[in-house]
Amino acid sequence: MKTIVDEIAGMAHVGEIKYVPADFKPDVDVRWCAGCGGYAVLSPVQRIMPDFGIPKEKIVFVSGIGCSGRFPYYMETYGFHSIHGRALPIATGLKISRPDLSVWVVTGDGDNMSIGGNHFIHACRRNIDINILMFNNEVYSLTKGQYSPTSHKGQVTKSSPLGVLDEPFNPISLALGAGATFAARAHDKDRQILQSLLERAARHKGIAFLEIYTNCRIFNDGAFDLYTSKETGADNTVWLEDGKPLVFGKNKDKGIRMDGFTPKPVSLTDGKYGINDLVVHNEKDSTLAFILANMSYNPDLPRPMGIFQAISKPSYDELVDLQIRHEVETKGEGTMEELLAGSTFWDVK
Amino acid sequence: MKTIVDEIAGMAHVGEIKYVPADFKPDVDVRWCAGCGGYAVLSPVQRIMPDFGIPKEKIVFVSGIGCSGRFPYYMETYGFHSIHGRALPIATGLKISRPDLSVWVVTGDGDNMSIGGNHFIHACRRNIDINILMFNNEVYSLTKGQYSPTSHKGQVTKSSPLGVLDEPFNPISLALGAGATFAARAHDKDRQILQSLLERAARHKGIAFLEIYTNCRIFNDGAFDLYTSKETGADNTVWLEDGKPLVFGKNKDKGIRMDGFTPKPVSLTDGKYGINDLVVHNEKDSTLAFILANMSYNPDLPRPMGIFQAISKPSYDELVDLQIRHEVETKGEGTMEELLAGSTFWDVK
Amino acid sequence: MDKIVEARDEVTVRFAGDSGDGIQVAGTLFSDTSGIMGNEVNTFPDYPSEIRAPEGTLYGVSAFQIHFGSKNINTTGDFIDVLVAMNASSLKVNLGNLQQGGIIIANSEGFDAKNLSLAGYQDNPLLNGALKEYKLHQVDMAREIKTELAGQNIPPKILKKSKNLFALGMTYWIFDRPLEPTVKWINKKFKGQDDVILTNVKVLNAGWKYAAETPEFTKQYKIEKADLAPGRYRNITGNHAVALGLVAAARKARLPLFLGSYPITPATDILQDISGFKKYGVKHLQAEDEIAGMCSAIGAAYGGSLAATSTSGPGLSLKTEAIGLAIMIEVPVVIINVMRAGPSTGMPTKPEQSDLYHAMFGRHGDAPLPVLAASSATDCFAMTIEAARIAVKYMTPVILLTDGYIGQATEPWRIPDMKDLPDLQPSFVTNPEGFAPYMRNPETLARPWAIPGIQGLEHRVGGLEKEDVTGDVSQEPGNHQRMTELRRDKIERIALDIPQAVVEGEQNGDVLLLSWGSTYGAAKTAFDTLHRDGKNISFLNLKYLHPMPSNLESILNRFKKILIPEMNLGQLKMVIQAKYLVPVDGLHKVQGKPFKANEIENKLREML
Amino acid sequence: MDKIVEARDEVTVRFAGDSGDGIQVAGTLFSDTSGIMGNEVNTFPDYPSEIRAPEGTLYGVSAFQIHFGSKNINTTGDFIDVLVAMNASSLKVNLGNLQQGGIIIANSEGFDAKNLSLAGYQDNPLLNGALKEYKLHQVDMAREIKTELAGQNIPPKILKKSKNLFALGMTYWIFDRPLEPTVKWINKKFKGQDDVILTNVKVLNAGWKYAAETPEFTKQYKIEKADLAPGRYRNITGNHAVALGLVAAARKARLPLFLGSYPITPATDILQDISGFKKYGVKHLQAEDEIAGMCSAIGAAYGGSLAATSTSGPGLSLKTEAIGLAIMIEVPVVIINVMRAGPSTGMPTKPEQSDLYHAMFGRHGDAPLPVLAASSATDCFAMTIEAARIAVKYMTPVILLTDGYIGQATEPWRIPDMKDLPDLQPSFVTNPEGFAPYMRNPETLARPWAIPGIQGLEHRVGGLEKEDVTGDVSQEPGNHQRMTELRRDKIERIALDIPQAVVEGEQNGDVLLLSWGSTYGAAKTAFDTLHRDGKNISFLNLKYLHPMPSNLESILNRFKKILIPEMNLGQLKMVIQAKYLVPVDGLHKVQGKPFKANEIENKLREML
Ligand SMILES: Cc1ncc(C[n+]2csc(CCOP(=O)(O)OP(=O)(O)O)c2C)c(N)n1
Ligand SMILES: Cc1ncc(C[n+]2csc(CCOP(=O)(O)OP(=O)(O)O)c2C)c(N)n1
Ligand code: SF4
Ligand code: SF4
Ligand SMILES: [Mg+2]
Ligand SMILES: [Mg+2]
Repeated sequence: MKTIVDEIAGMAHVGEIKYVPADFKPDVDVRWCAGCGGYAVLSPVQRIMPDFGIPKEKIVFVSGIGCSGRFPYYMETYGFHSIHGRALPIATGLKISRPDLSVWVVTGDGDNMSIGGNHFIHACRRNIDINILMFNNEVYSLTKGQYSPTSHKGQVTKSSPLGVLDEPFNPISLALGAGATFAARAHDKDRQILQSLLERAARHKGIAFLEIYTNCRIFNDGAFDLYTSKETGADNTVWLEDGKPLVFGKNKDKGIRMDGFTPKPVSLTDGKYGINDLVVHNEKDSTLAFILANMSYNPDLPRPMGIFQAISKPSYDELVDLQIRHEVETKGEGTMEELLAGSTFWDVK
Repeated sequence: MKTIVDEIAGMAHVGEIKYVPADFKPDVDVRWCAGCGGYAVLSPVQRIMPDFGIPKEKIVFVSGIGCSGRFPYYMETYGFHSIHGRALPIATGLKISRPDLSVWVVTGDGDNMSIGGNHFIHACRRNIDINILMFNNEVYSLTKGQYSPTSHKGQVTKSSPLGVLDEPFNPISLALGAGATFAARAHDKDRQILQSLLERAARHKGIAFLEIYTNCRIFNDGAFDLYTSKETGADNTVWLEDGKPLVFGKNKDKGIRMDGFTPKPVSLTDGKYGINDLVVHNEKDSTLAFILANMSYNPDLPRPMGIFQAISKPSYDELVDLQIRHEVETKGEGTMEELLAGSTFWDVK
Repeated sequence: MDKIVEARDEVTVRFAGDSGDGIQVAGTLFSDTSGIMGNEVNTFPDYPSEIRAPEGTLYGVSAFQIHFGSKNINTTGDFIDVLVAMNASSLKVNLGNLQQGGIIIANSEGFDAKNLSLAGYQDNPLLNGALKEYKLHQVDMAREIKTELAGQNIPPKILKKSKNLFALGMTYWIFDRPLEPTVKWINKKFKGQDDVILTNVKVLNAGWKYAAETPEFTKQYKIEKADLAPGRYRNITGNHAVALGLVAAARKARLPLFLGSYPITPATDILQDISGFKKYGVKHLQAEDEIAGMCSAIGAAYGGSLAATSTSGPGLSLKTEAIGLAIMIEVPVVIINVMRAGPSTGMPTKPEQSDLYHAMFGRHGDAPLPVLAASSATDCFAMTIEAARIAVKYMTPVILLTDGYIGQATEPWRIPDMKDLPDLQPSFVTNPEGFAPYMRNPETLARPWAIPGIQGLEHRVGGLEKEDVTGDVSQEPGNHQRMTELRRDKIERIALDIPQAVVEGEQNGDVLLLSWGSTYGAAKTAFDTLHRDGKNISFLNLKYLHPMPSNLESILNRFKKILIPEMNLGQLKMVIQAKYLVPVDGLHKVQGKPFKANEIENKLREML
Repeated sequence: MDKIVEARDEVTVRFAGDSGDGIQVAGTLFSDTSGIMGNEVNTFPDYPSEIRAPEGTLYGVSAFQIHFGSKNINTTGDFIDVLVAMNASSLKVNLGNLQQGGIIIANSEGFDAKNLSLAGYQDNPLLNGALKEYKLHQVDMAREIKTELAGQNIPPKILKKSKNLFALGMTYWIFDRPLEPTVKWINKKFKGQDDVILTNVKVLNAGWKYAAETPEFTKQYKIEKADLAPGRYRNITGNHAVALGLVAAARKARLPLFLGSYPITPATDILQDISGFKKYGVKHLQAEDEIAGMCSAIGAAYGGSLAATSTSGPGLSLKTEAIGLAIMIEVPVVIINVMRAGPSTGMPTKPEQSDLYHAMFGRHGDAPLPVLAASSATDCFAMTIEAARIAVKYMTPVILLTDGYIGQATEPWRIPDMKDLPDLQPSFVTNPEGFAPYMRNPETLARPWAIPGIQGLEHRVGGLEKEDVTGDVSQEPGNHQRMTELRRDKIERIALDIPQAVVEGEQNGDVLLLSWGSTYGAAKTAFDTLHRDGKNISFLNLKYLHPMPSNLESILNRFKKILIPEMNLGQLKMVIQAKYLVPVDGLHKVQGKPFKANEIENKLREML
């Protein structure tokens, strides 16, 4: 049976689909604090939207609660500002029932890793075709500064005046451990790369998890300076590029070499090692992805940024449609009559 | 202030602490189906209990809902049969407030990985000193046979008559990705090893996650035969032993070799490779742990069993006590008077 | 020899035995046959809560009860006329409900030393005269089958498995039922295994023959056809009826169907049925938990599906916060709650009606929603469609309450013609002209359903309070008051769009018996009895618990006394008192068992 | 020049400005000083819901209101006598509440073109006579400060930051308050930064001096001491009072304290306070979500701690299922719910009383628990201890309702002596002799608290229904009925263990004004006014919502009319009608703002 929704999903876009970033800016004033990292994510998202040639009405941004949760109000598409931690299951129901839509989830380190943790790992496991943008500012901002599951040990916040005792999550490791097919990390200071990663995430079929270090000016200012500042950034991060050796440092003079299974930083200038001794990144090698994710919180090593893993598997929503199509093709579309009658019935005259 | 609970926690055990396994068997009849894998876990647990010299009254078994959830009724200790998926947060509150107790959680693949998934990853992250025994039968048994997050793709169950579409969790990978310090896998057919792993888990300080393949005779019979049967087991599993090379096969004639980051099965008889070419297991190498966990669901490779990782970090409950002690030592125990008065007060005559 | 034939207008038969004895199959076949014979039928399966309890134990007893007749049948029968007991424990557990002088068919083989001790019998009740007030027939079924099938050596496994058919055959003789429907079923079930088919059919006949030829069986009972409306019939449980109702409702609304659920006893059937409906284009998600189940339904509803979630008590509790979101963003979601005995895990396999409070009031904030209740297995179909109708027309989540009793009980159901079902009117908008996400339909107060995919309707919704009409986030004090009242008024208006309450019996007088949900059956039966006795009594069954029918207040005020029997400690009683300020008498049974008609009847006699 | 001094028995001052203007600090200092001067004080902070809204915007206005006097003060003041407006938006937003002829102190610098347009003023209200009904004082504070501190060049940052002290100084002159307490605070706060201290003190004095020397300031107001019970006092918010109450209760019970919570506005303060109490031996868990918060509390309670969880609406909804478990296993947990405006996310920073339904009825199954409500900031301390007393004595979870208003409002609080607080009696057992986990205390019906660590008491508890006395899992029908009734009776008996309801004014008559929770302040004020006018009216404040005081029914029956003002659509009204079958008039304000006394007063005048 053709449903009303089939008809709507099938509607042709009137006019040519040709957007400029401004088309994705609703005329509301953005209510993030001046200097919030959120702005640095919002604009590239608006900038890349036109590239996909997807009509606005086919795009939905779903968010949870947190400063990040306001994101949908700032996108001139369909938007759903849901409840704390539940953006993913809502987006999942939406995507399964409406595979024609491009579904994005914008969330925070608390929203996605604390209260929403279960939905996150299950979304990764199912490989549902949703793009997750996680604003990681390592704090609960909307509630004015408590620690989050990504806050570092010892961090002093309003709810940890004596220092956090918990080990933080490594979001990339968690995503990979849960089976995510695409996992990447970016930060709010390098628009260039952030934009390219947003593109890759958007084009990935299946779950695409993008962790974005997003500075909170008010409650955790400078949390990522070591990795993002002009002075220290280059020496403390290594950008992962598919097929390229892991080189880092201000003057690209350092690299990562594997010593057994242990990644070690080496100098490329002291003559001991050369480019060819370094690990070459491979987005399709899920073991390497684990190794790189795992090195994230090792203070002696630069923090990997970029795409840890990008492998393709059929997405859950695809499989649902496939299973239905297969059933209908093999058994024929079911009629209500046979469904209601069941296997044993009789007639009363 | 010394509390009533301090007094109780401080009570000396009357008489010598000398138990036999029978002391841990309450006189109730076990209500699992004949032939349920649960029995194969229950008896070794009862068998090892005496070894720790912990008085019965200091031991608590907490469970969720599921066939596995009945476990506490079968242990002559304190027991708490809680609600679906919540055994861990309950055990966490108990352990933080009562570090003097030995706290065990018995759960299932649905209880722990589906509804309880968030609590599971957070317990791993916090490294709270709890032993988790997860009965993995790759099905929801108590509710009579629906698929679970560990059911394999295509599995036909009452709620997946056309086959499961989800990718299953790899529980060990998930645990490691969440930061578990101890993660191991056993099955119900090898009592010997199961018992030794139970011992190791029990003695581990911090979170100890033990996944146990437990056959459900009624709703998923034989799910693990490939790994557990006399005929096929040895060729399809490799037991991880610290410091030992990964050898497997009925006649110990095969091994695992690393080709880059990719584990490959090799023959030890065709002259190409010898023992020294094989990966040597190291419980302390968390990168290796990831590699081995990741190889679990690769059909060309034997399934690793045993301890993937066992590293020591201070447990959350320890840190809580430490922080309190440090505060009291540096600032002195607080008096109610100063607490109630706060910083600004005045007197009315 | 010839035997007496006695006519009866209703009879209750109960098959009881070990989980392994095929009791549920025998019972289902008996009720199918009775349906096919044109009787009214009402059945209830009674499983042990353990998956596979040890053989012969008291807590391992499985039973299936069939109440059928030529007259209107609304319960599974207060007392048993014929008890088939395959072993000692099944006799012990069920004897209490056997009629004075009722018939016992005991499988003597199941009364050996082991079985007796497991049942806690000192000596054998079949031999020590303990059962002399009853008509006891003991048969060693295994032996009878062996002799009957002498020659062909039947493997003991088949032997054990076919005993239920022997017992069934005997009951067929007693109630003069045809064997064909069962033979048909056997042929279908064991298609390809001709020897198995042959054996089973032989065993079935053997049972019939045994009763026919054994002199102790002196009497046959004849139960005439009930006068049922002509049409095609089937037996159906409440849970199956809900699943079918969801699919039918989606068709009538021309919407795709989405179910987001997590398994839970006794609601799991619904999820399982739907998961098998792929060829009807139905989509579903077995979610990671109930919260995700509800949230995925919200997402699907936002996308334009007829969205539903099915659960029981503990799951409903978990959905609480998400239901509040659905109320706030005003999307339709059908929430089916199959009530079980609480609180907490309670008694999962036993029915109760104690989730009414939670359905009505269980949300933070002023967050009203419609609450409906189904009265019987077959009523579940109609009420599911009704819940969907209200949900899509008023853009609101709706809770439909059923329970573990009607959810698993079966009744013959007259299969409806899709043409005769109401058309559902989703309030979609497609025209951007003057669109605003919270501009309401003046009649229903529903906001428009503006789903993604429609060009020019791009907008944002969410859980924060929003401005009337525009839907923009707003904290303006007057707006919050207005929106809170609008959300309330929208639900209360539904009272104008539901059937008026109907009183059976006197339109005013001494006692009004008010039932809701599954208490309908027992209450109706009790009412019929007393009314036939000419008592001044009236009866009203309430299916709409919030809002309630607009004529209810005036009805309540016309009676001196009101009795509400409930499987809880007085939840509807409390709501009715709060709304209408009339005192209500309660009858509260919280035992994990439905009311017996005579329990209600006795209470009414006290009051009259 | 000399100025008139006018005596007043109560005054309301409101500081308003940009989030960055240090409004909250100024307000807090003013109220501390007033407390120290022996006035009764009631204050309320009014933050914007955005963290840092853009400067000068209407939605970025931050305010702090102080109502103080020589008489009994129960509200934060209906209308403002003195409004300090640091910019145009803060004037725009607050003018509506200013008294006829009230005083405005406007920082003219905050009324430049940019600020005016952000506030949506066409032209400057300070100049166009729009404010002529008020006493307007405009001051360019920055300029005044500069001239005052001429010579020493103060960095603009300090300048901007110290303006609030200048304004504070002015108000101190107007109300003739001493500067010392503030000077003391400055010294403590900026310890070590002498220059900052010096500047700030100078600025404070400058403000005082400016008012003293400016001729337009013709009048000073004198507010006498209130007659307060002698003792040591401090200002405290409801949230802080709850945190202190928990620690005090644990001491009086000789139990360790455990709090398992998840941050949520407006309850987060409680978690934050507790997280800083390590040196008092307090333990807590910032859980991954509210479910874990509640469950960890259950685990700690099972282990013998005084366990608590703190949350607000959405969090309470999430705790629903776990609360049911606590009811079933019968362990004490104190659940503090700081109510905010719902449903769903609603208006998180605004107060409401709409979680009463959920607290009373929001659980599957028949699952009653005690529900208490605190009436004021200081009452939160006493009621927290009371909740703990009931929880440990009756082995039950208890819900204490407060709200975002009293949670954040401050009052002077007479610091109690620990000796004067009630001792709590946990019902621990330690003797295995005849122990059974569900053997009840015949008086309280509480089961014994048998915690791990006690040799010989090893036993199992859980969410399944259990046998009376033994606590073994049981599905026996009669047992479930008995246990369900026992769980109900245990809670209802608490009615005998709580204070009787007290009626102020006539003991019977025309109208009974019934308040609960934070409506107490406005209701009491309205009652006092009308009672002083000799109206036939009575007042009752209800702190025990379930069970209710045993004398309530007879009281309610003594009045012709009953009015319940609530910040919801009539939740207590409905409960009272259900329980006592008396009609109740409701006054329903759901605007995210507390009642004004005069709103209730007007309603009462209508009714009289
Ligand atoms: C059920 C529920 N619990 C708690 C809250 C309060 N709350 C709102 S946002 C938030 C955390 C936000 O942290 P994060 O996700 O990191 O977002 P950020 O504000 O840092 O961007 C919390 C605890 C809520 N709104 N709902
Ligand atoms: C809140 C809630 N949801 C659902 C259920 C129903 N339920 C009980 S056990 C279970 C799954 C059990 O699966 P698993 O954890 O694998 O245990 P098993 O029975 O297989 O040992 C479910 C869904 C419940 N009791 N409570
Ligand atoms: S509080 Fe932090 S995260 Fe939130 S808007 Fe401000 S800067 Fe951004
Ligand atoms: S159903 Fe399966 S898991 Fe449950 S007791 Fe029986 S065999 Fe064990
Ligand atoms: Mg954050
Ligand atoms: Mg399982």
